[in-house]
Amino acid sequence: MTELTTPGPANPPRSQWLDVWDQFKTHKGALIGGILFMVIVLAVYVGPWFWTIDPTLIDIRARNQAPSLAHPFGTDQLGRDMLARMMAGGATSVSVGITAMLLALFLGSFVGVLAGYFRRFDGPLMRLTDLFLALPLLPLLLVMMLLFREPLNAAFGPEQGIFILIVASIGITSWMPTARIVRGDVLALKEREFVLAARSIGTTNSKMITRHILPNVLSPIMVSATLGIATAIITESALSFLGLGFPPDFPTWGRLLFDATDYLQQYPERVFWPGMAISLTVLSVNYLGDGLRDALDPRIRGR
Amino acid sequence: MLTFTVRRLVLAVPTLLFISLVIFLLLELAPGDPMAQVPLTVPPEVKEKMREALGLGQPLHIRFWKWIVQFFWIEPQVLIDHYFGTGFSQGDLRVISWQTRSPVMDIVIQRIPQTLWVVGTAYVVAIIIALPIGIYSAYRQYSWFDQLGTFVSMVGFSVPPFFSGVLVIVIFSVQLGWFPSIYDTTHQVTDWDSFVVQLKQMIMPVMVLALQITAQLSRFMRASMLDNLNQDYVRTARAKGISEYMVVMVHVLRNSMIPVITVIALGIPAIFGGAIITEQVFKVNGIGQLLIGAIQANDLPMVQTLTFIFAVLIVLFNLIADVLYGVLDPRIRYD
Amino acid sequence: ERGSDGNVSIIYWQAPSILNPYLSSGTKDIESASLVIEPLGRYDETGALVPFLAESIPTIENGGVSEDLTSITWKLKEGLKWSDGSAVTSADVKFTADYCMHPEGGCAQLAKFEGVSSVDIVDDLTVKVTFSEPKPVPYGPFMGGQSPIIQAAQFADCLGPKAPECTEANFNPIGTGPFVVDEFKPNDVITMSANPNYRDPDKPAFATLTFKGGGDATAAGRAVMETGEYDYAWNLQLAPEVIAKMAEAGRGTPIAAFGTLVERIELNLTNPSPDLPEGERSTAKAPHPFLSDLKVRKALSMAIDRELLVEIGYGQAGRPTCNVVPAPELYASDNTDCIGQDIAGANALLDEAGVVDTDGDGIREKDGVPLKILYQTSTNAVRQDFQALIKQWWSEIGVETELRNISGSVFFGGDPGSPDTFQRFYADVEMYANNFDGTDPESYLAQRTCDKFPSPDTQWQGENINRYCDPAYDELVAELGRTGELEKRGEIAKKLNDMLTKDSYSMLPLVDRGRVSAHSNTLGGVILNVWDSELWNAADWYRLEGS
Amino acid sequence: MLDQSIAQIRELRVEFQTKDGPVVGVEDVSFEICPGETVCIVGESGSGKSVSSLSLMRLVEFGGGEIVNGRLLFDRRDGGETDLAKADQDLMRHIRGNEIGMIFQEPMTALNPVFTVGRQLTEGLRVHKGMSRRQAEDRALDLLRQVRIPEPERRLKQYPHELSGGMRQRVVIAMAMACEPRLLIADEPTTALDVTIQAEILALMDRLKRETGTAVMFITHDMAVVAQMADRVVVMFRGNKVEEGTVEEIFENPQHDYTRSLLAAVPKLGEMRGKANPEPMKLMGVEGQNLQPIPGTDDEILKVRNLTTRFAVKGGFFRRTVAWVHAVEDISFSLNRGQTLSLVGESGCGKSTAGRSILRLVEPMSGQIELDGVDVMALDNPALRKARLDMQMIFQDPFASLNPQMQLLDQVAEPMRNYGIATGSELHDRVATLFDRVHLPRSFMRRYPHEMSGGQRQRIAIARALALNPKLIIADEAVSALDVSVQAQVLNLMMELQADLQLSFLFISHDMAVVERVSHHVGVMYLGRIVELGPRSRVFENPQHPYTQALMKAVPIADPHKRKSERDLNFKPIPSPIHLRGYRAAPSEYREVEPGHLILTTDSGY
Ligand SMILES: Nc1ncnc2c1ncn2[C@@H]1O[C@H](COP(=O)(O)OP(=O)(O)OP(=O)(O)O)[C@@H](O)[C@H]1O
Ligand SMILES: Nc1ncnc2c1ncn2[C@@H]1O[C@H](COP(=O)(O)OP(=O)(O)OP(=O)(O)O)[C@@H](O)[C@H]1O
Ligand SMILES: [Mg+2]
Ligand SMILES: [Mg+2]
Repeated sequence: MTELTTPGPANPPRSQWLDVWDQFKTHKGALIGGILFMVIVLAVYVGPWFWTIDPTLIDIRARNQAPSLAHPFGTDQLGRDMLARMMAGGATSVSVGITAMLLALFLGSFVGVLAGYFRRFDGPLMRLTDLFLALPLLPLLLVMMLLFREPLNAAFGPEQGIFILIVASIGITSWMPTARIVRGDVLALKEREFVLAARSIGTTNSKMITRHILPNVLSPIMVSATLGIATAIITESALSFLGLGFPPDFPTWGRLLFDATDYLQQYPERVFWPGMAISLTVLSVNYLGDGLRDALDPRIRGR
Repeated sequence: MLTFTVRRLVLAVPTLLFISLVIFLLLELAPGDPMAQVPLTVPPEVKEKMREALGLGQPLHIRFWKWIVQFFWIEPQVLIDHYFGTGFSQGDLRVISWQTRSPVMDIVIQRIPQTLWVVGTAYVVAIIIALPIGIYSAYRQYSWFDQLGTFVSMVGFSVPPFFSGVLVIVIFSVQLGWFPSIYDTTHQVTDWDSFVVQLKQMIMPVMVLALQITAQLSRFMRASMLDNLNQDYVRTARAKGISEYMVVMVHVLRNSMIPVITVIALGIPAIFGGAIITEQVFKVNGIGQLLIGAIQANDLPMVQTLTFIFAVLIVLFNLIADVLYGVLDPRIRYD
Repeated sequence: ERGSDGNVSIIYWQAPSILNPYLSSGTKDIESASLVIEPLGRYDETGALVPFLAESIPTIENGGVSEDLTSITWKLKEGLKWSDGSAVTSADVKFTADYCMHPEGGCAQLAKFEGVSSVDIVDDLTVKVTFSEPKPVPYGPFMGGQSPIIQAAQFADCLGPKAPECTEANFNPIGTGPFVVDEFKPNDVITMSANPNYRDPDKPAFATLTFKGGGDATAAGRAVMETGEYDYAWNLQLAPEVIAKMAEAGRGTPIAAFGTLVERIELNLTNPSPDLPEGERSTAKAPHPFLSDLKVRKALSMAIDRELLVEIGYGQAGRPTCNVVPAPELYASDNTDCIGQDIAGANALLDEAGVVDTDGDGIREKDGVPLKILYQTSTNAVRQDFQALIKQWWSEIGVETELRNISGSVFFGGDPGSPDTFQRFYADVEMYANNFDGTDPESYLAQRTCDKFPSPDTQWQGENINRYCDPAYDELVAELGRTGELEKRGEIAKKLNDMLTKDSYSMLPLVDRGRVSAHSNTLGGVILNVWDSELWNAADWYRLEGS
Repeated sequence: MLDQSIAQIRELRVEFQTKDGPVVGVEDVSFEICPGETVCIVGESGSGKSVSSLSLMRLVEFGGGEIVNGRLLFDRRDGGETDLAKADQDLMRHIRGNEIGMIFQEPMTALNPVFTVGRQLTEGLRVHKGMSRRQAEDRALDLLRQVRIPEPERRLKQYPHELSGGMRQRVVIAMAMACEPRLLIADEPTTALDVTIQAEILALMDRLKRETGTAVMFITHDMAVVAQMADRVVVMFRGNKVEEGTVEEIFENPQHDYTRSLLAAVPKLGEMRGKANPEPMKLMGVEGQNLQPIPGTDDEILKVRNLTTRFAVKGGFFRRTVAWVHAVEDISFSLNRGQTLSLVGESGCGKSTAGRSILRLVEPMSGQIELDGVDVMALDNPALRKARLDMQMIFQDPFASLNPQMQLLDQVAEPMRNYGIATGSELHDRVATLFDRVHLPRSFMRRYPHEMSGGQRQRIAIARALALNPKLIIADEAVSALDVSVQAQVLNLMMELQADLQLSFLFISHDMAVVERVSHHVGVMYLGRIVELGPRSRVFENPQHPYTQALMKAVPIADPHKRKSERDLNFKPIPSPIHLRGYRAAPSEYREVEPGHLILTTDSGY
């Protein structure tokens, strides 16, 4: 005889994040990407604890050495250890990537949510977004560099100062796509009945945004986030190339790569390391983003 | 539709004015000096003289006004004169570059051909490559082709052009000697042989640029195709007994192209803006190189004009993309 | 034979933006223009004067320069023609002077005409330049690449404020040089062809010339030495090993020559401390707490290994120097005592001076002020390598160094509002390179007199960067101005040089920077000249046989 | 009978590969369809109806399904019998559209939005019949006439979004009929449509079937539709066929338990005839049901007078208001404590807007709303928020009205948190009690909406509405999206709550049968106005307004003997509610035909 009562769903109740993790695990690329990214992050931040050579230490007798036990990645034209420089550079690049992304993300989500949620902010905020889109990145960066470098240097010291500046300039010039996407999603969400339902049970606007809107736009935000890290790292390296980024004595992957392209034929490994590091990071982060998007999208997760 | 377009056009005017003011102020506020490249052997008094000759002594608002007039009133007249042989702009002061002491616009116009040749071709090539890749990747989601496409496009996305550019130069120019490493902007295409020469010198910069654009576009195309492949109308089309090729290439593609086309349209200002790094690497000397050169030399009129042209293009293509969206998608009609 | 050797191509990694040296002082502009317009005389590769448009170089001996040193009379060669076929006359020469000396013109080469009171036409081929006071070296106007003769007819309407508007003339000047401009694309490329009216009927050997600009030194070097696309590449500021590697490819040869450009460290003799009120900071009112001590300065110099600096930064294109005036021979001091590095000696010197580490933090103190140095320079890879090295050496003598670099456009920009200009010198030491124009160092040495301090009163303009002030020095400079005899001038100049360097250590010359260019192995006749335009003898270039 | 069947499905088993392993879509189904016959497949959602039909078209493969077992014998037009399960896609392409036509559920999405109707209609013709463009267009025009679309010439050049839902569905039907297929598969062709349009479409299909002799495989979950259409019925339950027979057999003598419970759950129009008060439905397999009628009270809790809500249409260069959508126009009614007032009407007539206006979720333009003595229209924002304590809403789509990212516990607790009514363990207890109230196990509290079935989700929505102990609940199509059996359960639950808690419901629905079951009073809306208002029994038994009468006629009745024919039906399309600025809507005036039974006398637009 057939059972007439409806059985409950097969899987037991469980936390949403476990679900996300389950879905994430099935995405092989994302898993590898995630692990790789973790390894890179560990290497650049924790690495210096184990590889204690000072990246700025000049050992003039050991110039331009090929990889060896003493210098696994070789040395540069002043005899500085490339491994140490790669780690120091990575710490900067990855920090720039992550912080610039966070800043862009924050700005983008903030503007996007405000514009999407509050009708009266929509027009002005979207015009603002247009304005920023129309402002060409390069001159803007340049001007910011020139304008704020000094006060920041004075307030935070030269390295922190320029770091803040670069992060801010990358962040400020790259939040617009996120804002647009988030706005679009919020506009669509606002039409969903659960928002109306929440309003009818007396949810205030701020609660509405934090409880209902934000969690539901998380997935596009996360994707922007992973893309943002990659773009920020690449933008930083492009800035170094144009001579607008960190000062030359301050290693970043972009700078190391740029400096090494002159020596492409003599010491190809010097190009290889930073080039590899940038590509790997971007790749891993992109795969991570792909996986996260799938994992965070309830439509896909629900399948 | 028409009202929408006109409305947006009219609204664009204050936006542009505001943008121009912001650009102007930003650049004016930036420290740095057009005299910085003058050798130290030139005495300061002489430098001061030169600075005055550039009109740097005047107050800000006067210069802004002057620039606005020159840009919006005189330059268009020059253009008209150029095409119709009239004499409206006779004797008017045009926007003069500090670096070359010649009208900014003339140089910009001079640079446009090579920029379009290289960056434009790259864009076209990228589109031609990216769309099929995106379509096929989506149709065969998670197949090895899709995986490979994803991987390659992400690598393409992650390699900075100053690296890939130098790499291809070392391989193809230095080691193999196939292509020139320096772009010859004076080269004229007159016959088949010279066309081959042009092709040769374009291949490397175009490929380096196209790699990046392809990477992004194909991802877009794939996502858009995926969205549409699961739609109900696809099932309806199949139920009609239409061949799979027609289903994908007619029904799905047409719908998927709508967002992609606007993305492509929004990318067009970047063509005119040039590809700064790639131009630099291959010495294409297009608009991008002009801009970075002007920035380095603190050639304010040039930087202002270029950035503003760029802003105009972005605003314009934003509008075009919106209108296009309405044209392509019958559901969206602005009124 | 003229035009028999086809095309020659030149690449400059800085692109020329104008072909009128009077409106631009950029080397790229002056040198590209030198193919088209020529001065009356040039300096050759040894720094000697050779006549170009002039019949001969006027001197006191041949009567061209007046005994009282207040005038010089130039005589043009006969039969000279502009490229448009018209004759070159003394009116053109006078016009050139009028053009540059116009009060509203903003002429970039005005300094060349300093002290000129009048330029008079004596006859069709003769002009006389009169100075308001005696000029021992009267070869400023019309001499060298910066001061070529322009055609009066072409520039007649371009005087004063109208100068920048004459785009056609500025981009395509009619000249007497071996080539004429076919097309000028600013900041990109110039195409030229042989001047049909060039004075030597057999020259130039090349029918056409391509002058490409832009990119970077690496690419330029590569294009000449590795791929062979270009025949001549200018100023390859590259790491020595990169150049060596390129030369291995066998298509081109790097060539080097030395001028007067000296990379140096300036020691601030005034106190740049931000604690001082504005107006006293980095001015004569506040002497530097420890750099005002000669022994400290000397110790800093002794700690530097200049040979290593050269090896790393310049290779073939540099040599260690202890002089601000390293050339020409007549003026160059034989001072070499700073070359060898002596850390121990420097430490001993400081100990002896009582500048010792009193609080055990590894940094010496003088009168309680720790030797912490802010070391600034412009942003440039080689300079940052230098900074890193020197910081390390100084740390070995108990001096702590903070490094800082500033974008060149700000550092050298001279903006009185910016705190970062090299003149303002809000740092303890700074590094840059400087040289003098032509072969005579008089005005260059005169920059270090007491009255040339940059200060708030002068809007921070002034050339005495390190605020060195010695009445004896000022006196000697004045004497140099009164001396016409070459031997004597040389002696005084050497003395002045030594006062600045080995006597006072107020500045630490590091490297005598030469210039490296490269030419294709098939290009003959290249003679690298650092005293004038590198392309000064392009008329003599030719294609080598068998290639 | 077997040898003349046009299609036979034998032991069909279809599986889907998902990440949790294979899912069986259809377990074991066999039936056949004869020429000229309509076979209805019924069963609740997820029972495998669509999968069976898609298998027959071999379209399941594109959705990731696989026919693992069974045969699909199809009698080709040229006489040969083919096993479609083994046919290759080339052959299938020839059969699809040509010999088997298919109509899909969602007319809104079944058409490609970027091609004109004409283009989509002619496509199949040109592929299968090798027609030229002209010929195909002529034929398309013919087809559009056959399905009785007004102005067929114009339609050809229009895009799908320019047509109404009913017209779109007609286009889809025309498309499926284009090549005169021998078998027509209709997968819930009317579920998304209004009753009036549904009636027309059903009649249309019936006529076409008769005229062309096509066999029809009709998929639906609506027993009333089955009664209208079917010759034979196949009942499916969780991937299996549980019963098969002629309509009469199935309706009059159902064998299987499931069929019986299904039939019991269907509210039949006219069932409540003669009863003054609503009473819960008798359900199969539920013990100890309280089937007492619910009388309610006479104590007025909600009074609405002259409520008008309009939406501005902006346009022109300055984006000024150029016109108004008159969504709700001058409606008045009142509702008593413990009673239910239903608003019925076609899609777009303003039911939802009326409901939302009362809660002031959309701002009304004018009118009075009085809730238990409180003048809702006069409240400022904080006071309004307070007032919403007394009135709550349940929305149509149980999935859309729950936040997919929140646990059920939090969703139900949210209103109490918002008003700070309870915290900590008290809150938890109250939520648990609410779960009990709506008959959900407490263990569900930590689940997410996507882990629940549709009926369970709607219970959560009800629990959430109950959390604040409201006096009034506005149920906006609260059961429309649910399967009949689930719908019956939810309706019963609502009535139970009403009886226990003296709740008042404003019940919004387009389903006349449901409305008849639950309401004390009924208001029929048309184009923003209430055209007829009165006690349920009077309005249903004695409809006076012509629109109400037409509506009643359109409702399919779950009785195979009461079929309707196309001729009975004659609906005008609803006129546009958009009027230019400056248009003055006339006030609504009513005539009392019986005590409390009002009829609109002024122009309603019908
Ligand atoms: N693409 C798919 N992937 C996985 N499972 C599927 C897929 N399509 C259908 N199913 C499963 O097959 C079963 C039958 O689905 P089917 O669509 O035939 O139901 P139905 O009877 O048509 O329901 P409804 O009335 O809701 O349309 C369901 O359990 C469903 O979950
Ligand atoms: N936010 C809005 N802006 C503009 N017009 C609207 C808005 N909401 C509803 N309308 C219009 O108001 C009219 C009534 O809509 P409403 O949603 O109340 O109808 P309904 O009777 O609930 O229909 P359904 O049964 O389809 O839900 C429709 O014409 C609709 O297009
Ligand atoms: Mg179905
Ligand atoms: Mg509704």
